[in-house]
Amino acid sequence: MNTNLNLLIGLAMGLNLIALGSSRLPSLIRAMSFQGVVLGLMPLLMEAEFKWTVGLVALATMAGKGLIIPSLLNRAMRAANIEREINPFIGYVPSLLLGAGGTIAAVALARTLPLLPEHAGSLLVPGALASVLTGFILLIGRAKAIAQVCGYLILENGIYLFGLLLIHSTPLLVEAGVLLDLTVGVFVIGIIVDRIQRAFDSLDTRKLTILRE
Amino acid sequence: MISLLLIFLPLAGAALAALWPDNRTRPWLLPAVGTVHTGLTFWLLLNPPVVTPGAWLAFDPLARAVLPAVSLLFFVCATYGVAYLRVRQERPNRVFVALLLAVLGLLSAGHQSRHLGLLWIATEAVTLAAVPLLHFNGTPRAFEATWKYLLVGGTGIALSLLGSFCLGYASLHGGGGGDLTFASLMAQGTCLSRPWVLIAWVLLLVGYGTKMGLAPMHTWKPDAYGEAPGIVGALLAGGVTTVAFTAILRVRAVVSAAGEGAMADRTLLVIGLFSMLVAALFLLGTRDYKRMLAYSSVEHMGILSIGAALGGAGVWAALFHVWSNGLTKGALFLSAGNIRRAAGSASMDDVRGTAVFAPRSSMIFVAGMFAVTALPPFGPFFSELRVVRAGLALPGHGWAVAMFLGCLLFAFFGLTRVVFGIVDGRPRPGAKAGGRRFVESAGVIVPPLVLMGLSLWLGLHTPAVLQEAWSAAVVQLYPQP
Amino acid sequence: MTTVLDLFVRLAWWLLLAPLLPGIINKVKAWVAGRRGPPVLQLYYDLARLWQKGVVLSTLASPGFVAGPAVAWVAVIGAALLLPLGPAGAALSFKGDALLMLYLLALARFSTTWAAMETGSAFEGMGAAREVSYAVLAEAAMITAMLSLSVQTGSISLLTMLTPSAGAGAALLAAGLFTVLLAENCRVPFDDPNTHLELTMIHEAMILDHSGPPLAAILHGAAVKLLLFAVLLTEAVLPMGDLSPFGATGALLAGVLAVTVGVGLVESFLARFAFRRVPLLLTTAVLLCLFALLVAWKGGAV
Amino acid sequence: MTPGPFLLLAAVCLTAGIATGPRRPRLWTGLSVAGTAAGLGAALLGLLGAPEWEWWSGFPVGGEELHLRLDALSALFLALLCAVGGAGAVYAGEYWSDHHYPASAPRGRAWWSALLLSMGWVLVSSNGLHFLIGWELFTVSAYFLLTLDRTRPEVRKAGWLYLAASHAGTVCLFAFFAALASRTGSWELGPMRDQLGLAPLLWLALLGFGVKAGVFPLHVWLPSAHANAPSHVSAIMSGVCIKMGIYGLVRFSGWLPVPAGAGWVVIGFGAVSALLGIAFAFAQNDYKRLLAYCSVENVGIIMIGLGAALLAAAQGDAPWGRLALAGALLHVWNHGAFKSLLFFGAGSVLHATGTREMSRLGGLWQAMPWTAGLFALGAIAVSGLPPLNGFTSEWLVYLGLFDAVTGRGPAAGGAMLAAIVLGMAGALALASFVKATAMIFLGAPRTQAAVRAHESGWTMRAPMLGLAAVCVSIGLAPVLFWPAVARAVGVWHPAWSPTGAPAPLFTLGAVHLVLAALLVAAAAWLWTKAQVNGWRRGLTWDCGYAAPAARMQYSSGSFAGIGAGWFAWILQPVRNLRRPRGLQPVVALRLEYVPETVLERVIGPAAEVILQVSTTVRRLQHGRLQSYILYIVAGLAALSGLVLLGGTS
Repeated sequence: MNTNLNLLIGLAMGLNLIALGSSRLPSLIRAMSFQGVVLGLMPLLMEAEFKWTVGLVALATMAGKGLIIPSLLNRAMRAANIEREINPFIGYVPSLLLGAGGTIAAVALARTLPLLPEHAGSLLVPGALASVLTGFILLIGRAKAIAQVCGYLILENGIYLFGLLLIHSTPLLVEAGVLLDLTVGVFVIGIIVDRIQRAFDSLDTRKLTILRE
Repeated sequence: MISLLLIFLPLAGAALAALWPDNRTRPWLLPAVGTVHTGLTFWLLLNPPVVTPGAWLAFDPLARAVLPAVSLLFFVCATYGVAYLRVRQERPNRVFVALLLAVLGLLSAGHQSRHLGLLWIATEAVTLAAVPLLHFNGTPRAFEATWKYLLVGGTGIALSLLGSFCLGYASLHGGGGGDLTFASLMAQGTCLSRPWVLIAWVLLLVGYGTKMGLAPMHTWKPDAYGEAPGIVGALLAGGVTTVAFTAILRVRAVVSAAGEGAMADRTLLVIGLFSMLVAALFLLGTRDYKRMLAYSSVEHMGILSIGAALGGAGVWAALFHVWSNGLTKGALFLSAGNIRRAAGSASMDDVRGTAVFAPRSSMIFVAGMFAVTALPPFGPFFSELRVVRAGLALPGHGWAVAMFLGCLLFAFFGLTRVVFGIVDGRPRPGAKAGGRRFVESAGVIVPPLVLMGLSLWLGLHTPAVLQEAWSAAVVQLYPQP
Repeated sequence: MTTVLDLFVRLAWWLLLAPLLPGIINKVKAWVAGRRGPPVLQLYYDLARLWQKGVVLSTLASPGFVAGPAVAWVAVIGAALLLPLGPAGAALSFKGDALLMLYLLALARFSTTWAAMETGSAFEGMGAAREVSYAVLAEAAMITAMLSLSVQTGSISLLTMLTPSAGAGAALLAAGLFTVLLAENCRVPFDDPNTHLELTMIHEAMILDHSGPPLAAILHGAAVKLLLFAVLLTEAVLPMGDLSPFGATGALLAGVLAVTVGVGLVESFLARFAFRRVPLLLTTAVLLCLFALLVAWKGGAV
Repeated sequence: MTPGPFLLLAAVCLTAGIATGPRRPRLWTGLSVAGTAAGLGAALLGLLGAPEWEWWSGFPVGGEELHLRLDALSALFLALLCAVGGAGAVYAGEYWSDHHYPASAPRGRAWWSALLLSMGWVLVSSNGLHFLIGWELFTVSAYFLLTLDRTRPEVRKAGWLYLAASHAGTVCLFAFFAALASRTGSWELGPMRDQLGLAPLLWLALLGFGVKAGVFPLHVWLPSAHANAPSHVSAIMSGVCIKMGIYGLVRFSGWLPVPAGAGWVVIGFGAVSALLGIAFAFAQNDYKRLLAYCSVENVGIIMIGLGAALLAAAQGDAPWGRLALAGALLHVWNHGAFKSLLFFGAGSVLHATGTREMSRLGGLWQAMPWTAGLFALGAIAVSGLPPLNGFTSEWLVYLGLFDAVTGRGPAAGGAMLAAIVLGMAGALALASFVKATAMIFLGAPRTQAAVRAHESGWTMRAPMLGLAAVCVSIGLAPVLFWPAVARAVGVWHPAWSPTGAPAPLFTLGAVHLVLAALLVAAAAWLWTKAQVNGWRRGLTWDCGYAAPAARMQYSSGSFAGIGAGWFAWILQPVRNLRRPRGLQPVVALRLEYVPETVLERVIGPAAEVILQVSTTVRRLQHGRLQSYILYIVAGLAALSGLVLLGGTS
């Protein structure tokens, strides 16, 4: 079972790189939502027999990360009819290199950390770290608000991955993680679509620099 | 279960406010709920309940040492809020009132939660609930501030969740049964897996430190405080930050139980001093008196974390400082809000001579400035002096104390520069809020005055019950083996 | 009774003898220049005449213009009375009288400069400014001299300070004190008492507007001050204590005469310095006294 | 009979003064006078041999129980505080009247009472925490008094400088008292000479109190503050407030063990302050700045005395230390008296003419003879001339130093230099005050403002007369005041507890008395003689120049020219010179202004650097969210580094 799980995690890590490399918002959003679905599947794989709590987590995750938020983002994109280019602060190639290097570093680092026997073989920790890193790179390196939201979501996927380590012992904590999606929901609905669009008629955060010092 | 009542009463109040039809009478819900809440907390302060060891939510000594301050601050701000919202008739206040009450409820939850996950959830919820409060003014500046608050704060939240996971995994790895109440984590002690504890500490410190506004994670603060109404600023500075601080205290207790106390104190000391330094440098140059308050708040968060790093006496002083700073800052935020409305701008460049057109608020503002820069006999003087004393009591902390005092000095320079800069002089002609004269009604003057009075009373005659409560909290955080 | 008598005798010595000195100086200068010069008692005649004259007061002058000279006169006489006269000792001697003497001279300076400033004349202002400024260095020199004397004798009372000789540092001290004497009494090379170019004067410039009795008081006070310094110098250098009363008296008289003649000779052979060189000379005086002090201190003779 | 009831009465009166001051000026004056009189009574009880008075109360203030103590040392300063405080209250009634300053006068009365109250509190409180409370309150109330006339920018500037400098000092005191408390385990103060571990703390105290005392080079705030404050405030700041710094030094150098070398440092600071302070004073053109710098000099004299005492105590309690300390403490009184007198005089000149520049005054003695006479008396006293009080105390300090020299101990060298410096400072003081009195009161009026001057009323003259009486009586009868001073010295160092006067003070007093009589007699005699001989008034001769004009008089700048030239290396005068050109020069100008060197040449540049750093750092908050998140990551990295760095616990 660990092998299947690792397969999925590998997939997620690959999606990180795609997200880093994608130069247009729609593709970024697609990568992110696909990663969400993948993450949603994982708990089911980790369980020998079906537990309804776990099922709930899986369902919520898939719904939230895979469907709702991406659709919100797409709607935002359309509402704000912004050009689809991402125009980054950190270029795509550097981002990719950073991401790849980060992934390798994550694997190396994860080896030094003590793990429980049942997690020994799994890629969960390196995967989590890699996604967190990817998320940060996107947050720091992208100008478009929506791109940053995607970055945040990937960061959060990393945390979710890590949470899976605890899903047996403390399911509640992991479920709590779902709350993060709520944050993103607030980002998207509360701020981007209506407000900033109206106030700045743009979603380019480079315009959001009135407040300084 | 009064501790639950403390949480659900405000939430119920929030629901009621959401349904309340009348924009003019709705604000009265704030003081109404505030009164009951404050009454309850002080009743609990006077006769503390017994805490069942495994409880996830309880009015434990730490909550008892801090929550009453938050509740008191909320109450005074609520009374101010009535007058304030009357001035702001033009804006619908349904969301505002409801969420203020919600914030109170969630704050109570955060202060009382004795469970890692629950604590995180409460903090998260407070963060989200505060969002609409920030852009109550509806200006583009306000939205920009909110956006930054959300993204920076959200990152912090995410990191603290990751940290919580790591701590959880440390306990799991140490053979814990997945019970993540702080009590049981502390009970596990050195069984906790050391690498995971270290990682967890760093992540949690950065995460909750972001919420608290420690440099370099403070960047959201000036924007948020600068653009939010004074009442919201007061609650953020005096209430929300304290949840993060108590969270750090609780985690620190676990870490030191795991035998890493020295490391934790070192990091706390360094980040605290760094925050004070950054704040002092910014205060020397800032030209906006509301952002000035934000930097001053960063400075005082630094003081708190330094206090937390200085052992039992230091934590005692820090808890004292939570009270004194929260109340005094409240007075500053409220009077600054008045001045902002009277002058129509928050920048030194276009505000002068507020003593002429807003004499009372200016007086309170100056007094509050002196109080917050440790002028006796106001509260902060005593708490900061105790921090210094605690630092000098520890061997090898002389440099830290010296730096601490130096930062206080430069912060003083900056604050006096800005405050006297706007208070003195001859008012600029025509710098008015929409041409409408701002009246310093009792409703907007008495609350900050009351807060100053409380700060004075806290300093001159610190109530024995509070001292006892703080000592009890110290015992909870530093259990004697 | 005896004390009263003693007091009168002293007063007589100081008041009557003092005006002789300027006369002697002028005689010496005349003799060097090969002139007959004014009679030795000239100053007595001048004083007598001035005392009878009326007074012209500047329209700006306050009563202080007249009070100033009186105060200065009394202060100088008081300082003089503190000084022991050879075997006769001092009229009054107590610990710290040396400092009182110095500060009485300062009081005299204060009141003369004050009186000078009364008239609002630029020349008097100039003179006063120079007087008070150079006094700073002169004061330092005097204090240093007193220090060396008290180190020498382990006392701060003039009577005991001046009884023995200044010991090893005597020569240095003598030179220093003599320079200070010239400066404090406004003699060449610091000042020229009988020039008529006001721009170059200190003391004379200060009294331009005085006349009649006040002027008499000033002149007489100046003479007493000169005598005071001469006596101080003599007693500081000569070992008065070791001599018989007559010897001591003789030595004192001889010393005073020698100093006076010395002043006369200096005035005839030296030209007045440019003002910017005056501080240099005074600093030299300070250093001389300082060396005397070091000699007395490290010499270790008590 | 204990001082307690008097102190209570004083406290009640002054508190009532704070309450009633703004509304009821008359009542306030009464209350202030009554309160200060009561305080003076308490002080006299303490000085005239009442046993040390201590009082504990169960009532906690700031978590510490009240502990008051009045011993001879604090009584000495309390007496000064009450004398000047009362006089100033009376003076202010006319000088800063509601009629002239309707806005600030009421505020001023309340702050005045607050100032007296808090300073008294500092003097009697015997608990570190309470000491600090009083200290800060008195600093702030002095600030608000100083800036009564807030409408004038230069006043605000001076006030801010004062506040900032004081806070810097206070920060040192925070450290000092906190360290004391953490080492002794309690905030209680009292003699603890045996706990040798506390010795290093005295350096902090020296710094903290030195700022308040205005010791060179920590004096930067003092000149502008004293010059720009209302004159009655300048009087109490210069006469009393800076003495609180001295009080702190004396008090804690007496209670704590003294680190080796402290005596040398103190005497060194004293010598530097005495010489440079008066050098700066001599070069000033603003008479209030001149008085302010002169305070630096007098603080220097006091510090010389204290330093000599410390040296003596370090060398087996040599008796000369007692003389020096007695002189220093007596000088505390004397300077308080004559400096307040001088500032009151300056105040009435300012009141009458509206200018602080000596080069715009002159000939005021005709318009305001009282002020002129009293100012002259103060000038003689401050120049340390017999027969007034200034000489008495300086004489004692001299005796201490001379004894140190004749004792040939290790301190002899320092004592020599100190004595010489003292002599030069004295001569410079004389020069400065001849200049000040002459430029203000003598000669011809230089401007219309000086012509239109008028004498001030009795409520302003009476306090000056009172202070003048103090100066005269300390000068003529020092014996009467000796026991008080001797007791204070005994408190400072029990080994020197009161015995007979070690110096012939009685003789000195007698000499002064005779001298004073003779001076008056001689002046009268000469005056009558002149009248008998007959006099006529004429134009100043001025070497025959027919039409002397006021502008031709020697100006303050030219008067100070020679002396200021010697100190140009530190004074750094800024000259603005335009020589007359051509046969008929139209314009010729020579302006000279002496900056506050330490402030403008040292602290100013340093502040510039710090502000540069601040500006650079503030650029980091440039509003770009991406970098904000980068900061978070950086913080994460840094903390991880910190953890791993020393992680091996």
